[in-house]
Amino acid sequence: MSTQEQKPEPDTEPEEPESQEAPVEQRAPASPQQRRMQRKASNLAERERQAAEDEAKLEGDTVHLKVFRFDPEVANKQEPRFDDFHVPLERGMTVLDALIYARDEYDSSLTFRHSCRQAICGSDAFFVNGSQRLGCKTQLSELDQPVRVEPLPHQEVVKDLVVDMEHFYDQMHSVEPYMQQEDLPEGDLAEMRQSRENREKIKMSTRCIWCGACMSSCNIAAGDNQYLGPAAINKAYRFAMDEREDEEIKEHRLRIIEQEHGVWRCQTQFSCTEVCPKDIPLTEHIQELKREAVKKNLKFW
Amino acid sequence: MYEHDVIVVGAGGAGLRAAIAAHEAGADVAMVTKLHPVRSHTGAAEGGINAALREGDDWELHAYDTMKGSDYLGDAPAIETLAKDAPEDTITLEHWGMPFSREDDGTVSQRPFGGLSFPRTTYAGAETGHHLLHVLYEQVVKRGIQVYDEWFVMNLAVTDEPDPNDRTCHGVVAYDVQSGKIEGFKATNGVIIATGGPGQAFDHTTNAVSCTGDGQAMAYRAGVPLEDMEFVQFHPTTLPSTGVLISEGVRGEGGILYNEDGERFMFEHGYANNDGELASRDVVSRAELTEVNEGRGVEDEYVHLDMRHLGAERILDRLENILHLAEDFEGVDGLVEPMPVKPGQHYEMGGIETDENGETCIDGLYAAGECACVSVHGANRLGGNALPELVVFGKRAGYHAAGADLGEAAIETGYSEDVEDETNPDLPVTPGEAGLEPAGGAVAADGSGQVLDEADVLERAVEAERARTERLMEREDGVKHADVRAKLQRAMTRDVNVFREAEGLKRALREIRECRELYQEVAVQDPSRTFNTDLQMTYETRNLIDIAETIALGALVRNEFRGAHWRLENQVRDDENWLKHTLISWNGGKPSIWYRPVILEGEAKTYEPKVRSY
Amino acid sequence: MSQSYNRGLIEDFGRWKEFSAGMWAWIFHKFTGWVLIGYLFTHIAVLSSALAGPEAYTETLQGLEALFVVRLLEVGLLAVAVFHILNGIRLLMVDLGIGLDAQDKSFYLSLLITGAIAVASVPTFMTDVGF
Amino acid sequence: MAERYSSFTPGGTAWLLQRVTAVFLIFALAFHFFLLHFVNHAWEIEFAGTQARMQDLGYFITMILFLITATFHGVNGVYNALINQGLTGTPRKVVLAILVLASLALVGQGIWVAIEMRGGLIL
Ligand SMILES: Cc1cc2nc3c(=O)[nH]c(=O)nc-3n(C[C@H](O)[C@H](O)[C@H](O)COP(=O)(O)OP(=O)(O)OC[C@H]3O[C@@H](n4cnc5c(N)ncnc54)[C@H](O)[C@@H]3O)c2cc1C
Ligand code: HEM
Ligand code: SF4
Ligand code: F3S
Ligand code: FES
Repeated sequence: MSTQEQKPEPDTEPEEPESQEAPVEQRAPASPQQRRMQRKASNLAERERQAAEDEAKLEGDTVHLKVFRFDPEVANKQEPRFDDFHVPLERGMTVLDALIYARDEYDSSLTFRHSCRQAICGSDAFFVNGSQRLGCKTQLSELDQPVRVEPLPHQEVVKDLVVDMEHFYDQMHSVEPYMQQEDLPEGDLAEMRQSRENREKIKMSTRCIWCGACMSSCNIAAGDNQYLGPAAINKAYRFAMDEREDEEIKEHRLRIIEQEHGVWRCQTQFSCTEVCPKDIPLTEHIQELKREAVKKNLKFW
Repeated sequence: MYEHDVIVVGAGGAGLRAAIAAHEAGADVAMVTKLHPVRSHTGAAEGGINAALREGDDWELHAYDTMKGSDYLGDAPAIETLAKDAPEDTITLEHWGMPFSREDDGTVSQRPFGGLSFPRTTYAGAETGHHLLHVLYEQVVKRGIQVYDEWFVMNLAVTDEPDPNDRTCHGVVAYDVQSGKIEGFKATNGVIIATGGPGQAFDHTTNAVSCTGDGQAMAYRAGVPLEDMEFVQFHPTTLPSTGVLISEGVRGEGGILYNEDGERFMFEHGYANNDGELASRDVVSRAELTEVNEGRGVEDEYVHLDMRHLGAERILDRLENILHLAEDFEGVDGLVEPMPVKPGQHYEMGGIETDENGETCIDGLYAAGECACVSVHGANRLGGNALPELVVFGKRAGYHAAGADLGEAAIETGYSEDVEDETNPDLPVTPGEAGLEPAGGAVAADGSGQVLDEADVLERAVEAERARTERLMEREDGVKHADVRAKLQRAMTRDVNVFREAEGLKRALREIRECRELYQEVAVQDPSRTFNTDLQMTYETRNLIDIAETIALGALVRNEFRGAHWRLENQVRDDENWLKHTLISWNGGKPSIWYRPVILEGEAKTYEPKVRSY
Repeated sequence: MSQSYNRGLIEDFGRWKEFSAGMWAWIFHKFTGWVLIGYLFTHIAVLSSALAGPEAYTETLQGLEALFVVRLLEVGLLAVAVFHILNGIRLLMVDLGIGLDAQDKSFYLSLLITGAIAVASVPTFMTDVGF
Repeated sequence: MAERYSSFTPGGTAWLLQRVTAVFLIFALAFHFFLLHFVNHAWEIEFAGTQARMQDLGYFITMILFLITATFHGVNGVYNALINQGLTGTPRKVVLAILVLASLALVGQGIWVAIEMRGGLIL
């Protein structure tokens, strides 16, 4: 594209390949190259203006983080405290980005779990400005400053932002979270059939990334350590509603969730549903299981 | 010390599948993983699993497509094994409860994917990897397999015979992240490495922060050659700001790429006149960068991927996850505007050299998944071929390590006298160990040359790691690992990217050398033994340096253009000279490069290299 | 995990400022429920004056009703009962899976109606005791 | 798997009954409040009026039912709340016993009072 073509070529403009709505541009008399350059110049100006505006919105160019610190082994961290970090703000920066910056630039001992940076591994659920959120999925621009980052409440703190997840895992495991259908279709490469509606029904429940945000937000789970908690109940829901499992297995599953520390514990506080980064309608699933359990019991009455 | 029959290092798709198989074959299996299994990066895979399931498709077509996609650098026995086992292994996943997307008749759906002659990519929405990972973990829970999570494996316990082919692996040394203790894990039958890719060697990558190539580096230093490391796949559609991947599924469903002028450049500029957007990834990535370099990129940085014409209903049904990604990480609503995309590091085709049974040249040492190179992907991996690789070769490695008979492997492993050596690599610096920081490599590398008995091997490896850790912890002032890592990533992204040239590669090697030297002074600042990620990342950075070096070395010697590897100096595929794998051996700290011919003879037919056009 | 740190009670109720609608609804419902059952016991106790004869009954009741505090408490009781009823209805809907998306709005609405009814009842309830 | 087909588990029963009684109480309580605070004013209550209402059999039965359901609902609610707060073991049994006794006393006393108001057990 180095040679500049000056002659106007009104009709040699590339056609749209299909009649789909592509970003069709207004036609200008100059050559494609010139138009491109013009547009770039004006785009650039627009972008700069935009950036300036955004920047003005973001209080100064740094973000003030207050991060919970604790380490059982280090003398001056044994008493929990908050450390302040001032991190230069970039557009699109998330809480996780800021923490990484603070760690890499200011204090290598700042400790937190993280991995995927894209809301799929579920390792970086923190308590940010008073609610449970994934660090990588939370834009700093949405938050009031200073941004207070703490470990998930209701779990023991191992160090800084790292909490002990063992109990959460135990609860997840306790609902027999695996397909138990033994009776499989005959024949090579024969899959079990599942209707689209049924897949749709369980779809949301299969999205859980085990981040533990829901469990941390639930007052009931905090008070009753044995309560299965929203994530585990949701896991049970995922299987109980999957039509690929036989009816008896479903009944077995309902018996698990209606035990003493199961669904009845839920007091429909909805905070689990509010904090779930995967938008799983947890309360709805719990309530549906309550009704299913009642229905099942009425059948045998 | 802990003891099990089979130790699986890493609990992503490959590791989990291997553990299940070894358990089925009757072994006492344990998984040792630095992340809890469900945190593994397999969860990020979006698009799907290739398997020939339907009428009109068969494994031979799948094998053919894969061979063509590999640009004739895949080994036929590996590719055919993949294509043959994938259908059954995919259905097994379904039987384990995987929520695949469904057709009206309730069967699992398949969709077209780049480089495939049949729509054989089986998928579960745009979150196939998430479901695969969770389903496999569920089966591990069901079987009660022991998982040591948040245990970082630092090294392998391998005997130190002079010839790597004579060595045996007896276990691993791991660091308990929570408590800081370093312990040995003895494996009576075998160790399976399934630690995933080394994407963190680059700074714009779709890979997780945990993808640091640890397993590859450990195997490499223990004496296993790394194969075809120069073949790094750059995915054409990643979000510019974060590197988050926009699945190929979008193009599979009919998404279109436009340059700034609204031209559908894949066709209009002749990059792929038949397949357009669905051409193989390397083709599309280069096309995008060419557009940008020639001034037709949006904001001079990226191009647009448009899926609006698919309609909200179809998008919500099949690509809903993409909408969330574009919204959360780029602030773009895919239903009303096109999404910005650019190429980003995505997948390492090369890796630990293994045969079809997952075995390496070291006795009792296996590898599976992205860290391994059985050589199914050759010079370029087709979308949707990694997940079947995880289940097929994970399963095989598991069975084999547990003692099941899978038959003689057709692929040879390990250095032998009759291979071709690279005698005159024109290197700007000497690669390999920089001297001060002790190898931290295999016991083999401690130089004593004596053959140890089993028990001693593990114990000595543990001692070596404890000593290394003490040194890192005690050093008072020094360089931060984060600075070394950042320098390494910048060098790799600048010079070992989609377009490569000799000068740049040499510059990269020099910088890698500088990183090595800097690393000699690296100091861990966090004094705590509890959850010391500073220490863990310091170990990882060491691994990244070793891996980055093999990538740059391979890229420098291979002077041709094949698959994902493009060279300015020789922009054609050179079958005469380069129908061979690049292998790099550590040799106790003095890397050497050698070659092994590609196996093009399949079970029934020989694959003739053809021009790869899409 | 012997060394980990338990932040104890601050986490539960020290965080009240950060509670969401559903949590407040839960707390209010609890509170109102307890008040109501407490009142039920008191109420029966007061009514038991009937056992001592019609006059005792009438006197007790009218004596109590003459007190300003009692009237005030009655308004409070009404508010408590109305809230418990309205939020109880909300909870019943939630149990049936109806209107889950509007659960916070329905809570605010319950509060609003409760307030309105309580205020509206003041003239009736406070007749003759200074109003 | 089908070894235990016991019907209602305690949790489920309590939960369901709490809701069923709640539905009844909505109407009963609304009626009660309306009648005794708006139609008849509380401060004007006299024994005679109460007696007159109580002599209506329907009203009498409604009030008894109201008392029973309200007691059950309230006490069951309190009990569940305590269990949710982690009440277990012996204390839990003791609390249950106390609550049951208290409710029986309350209901007994209430019925006695109601009969008295009605002027004896005349039907
Ligand atoms: C965004 C994205 C999308 C993709 N989409 C597709 C797709 O659609 N189809 C497809 O076929 N492929 C896809 N791929 C490729 C595929 O997902 C990966 O190649 C594959 O998941 C790798 O799996 P793995 O089991 O080898 O490794 P991982 O899943 O990365 O797991 C590695 C495991 O090793 C552990 N580990 C690492 N180092 C250590 C250590 N030192 N000590 C102990 N444990 C360790 C980790 O904890 C982890 O459990 C995609 C990849 C990405 C990044
Ligand atoms: C008038 C209609 C009423 C309705 C609709 C109603 C509804 C409810 C519901 C649905 C619950 C269960 C809450 C839960 O478990 O999440 C509940 C709890 C309760 N109710 Fe009622 N109720 C009513 C009247 C009463 C009355 C008259 C009393 C007192 C006697 C009462 C006392 C209680 C108590 C003590 C609780 C337990 C609160 C707690 O959880 O601590 N309710 N109510
Ligand atoms: S249900 Fe939601 S909040 Fe709870 S663990 Fe799963 S993803 Fe996290
Ligand atoms: S927050 Fe807790 S009370 Fe129920 S609705 Fe969610 S589990
Ligand atoms: S880093 Fe994986 S969910 Fe945030």
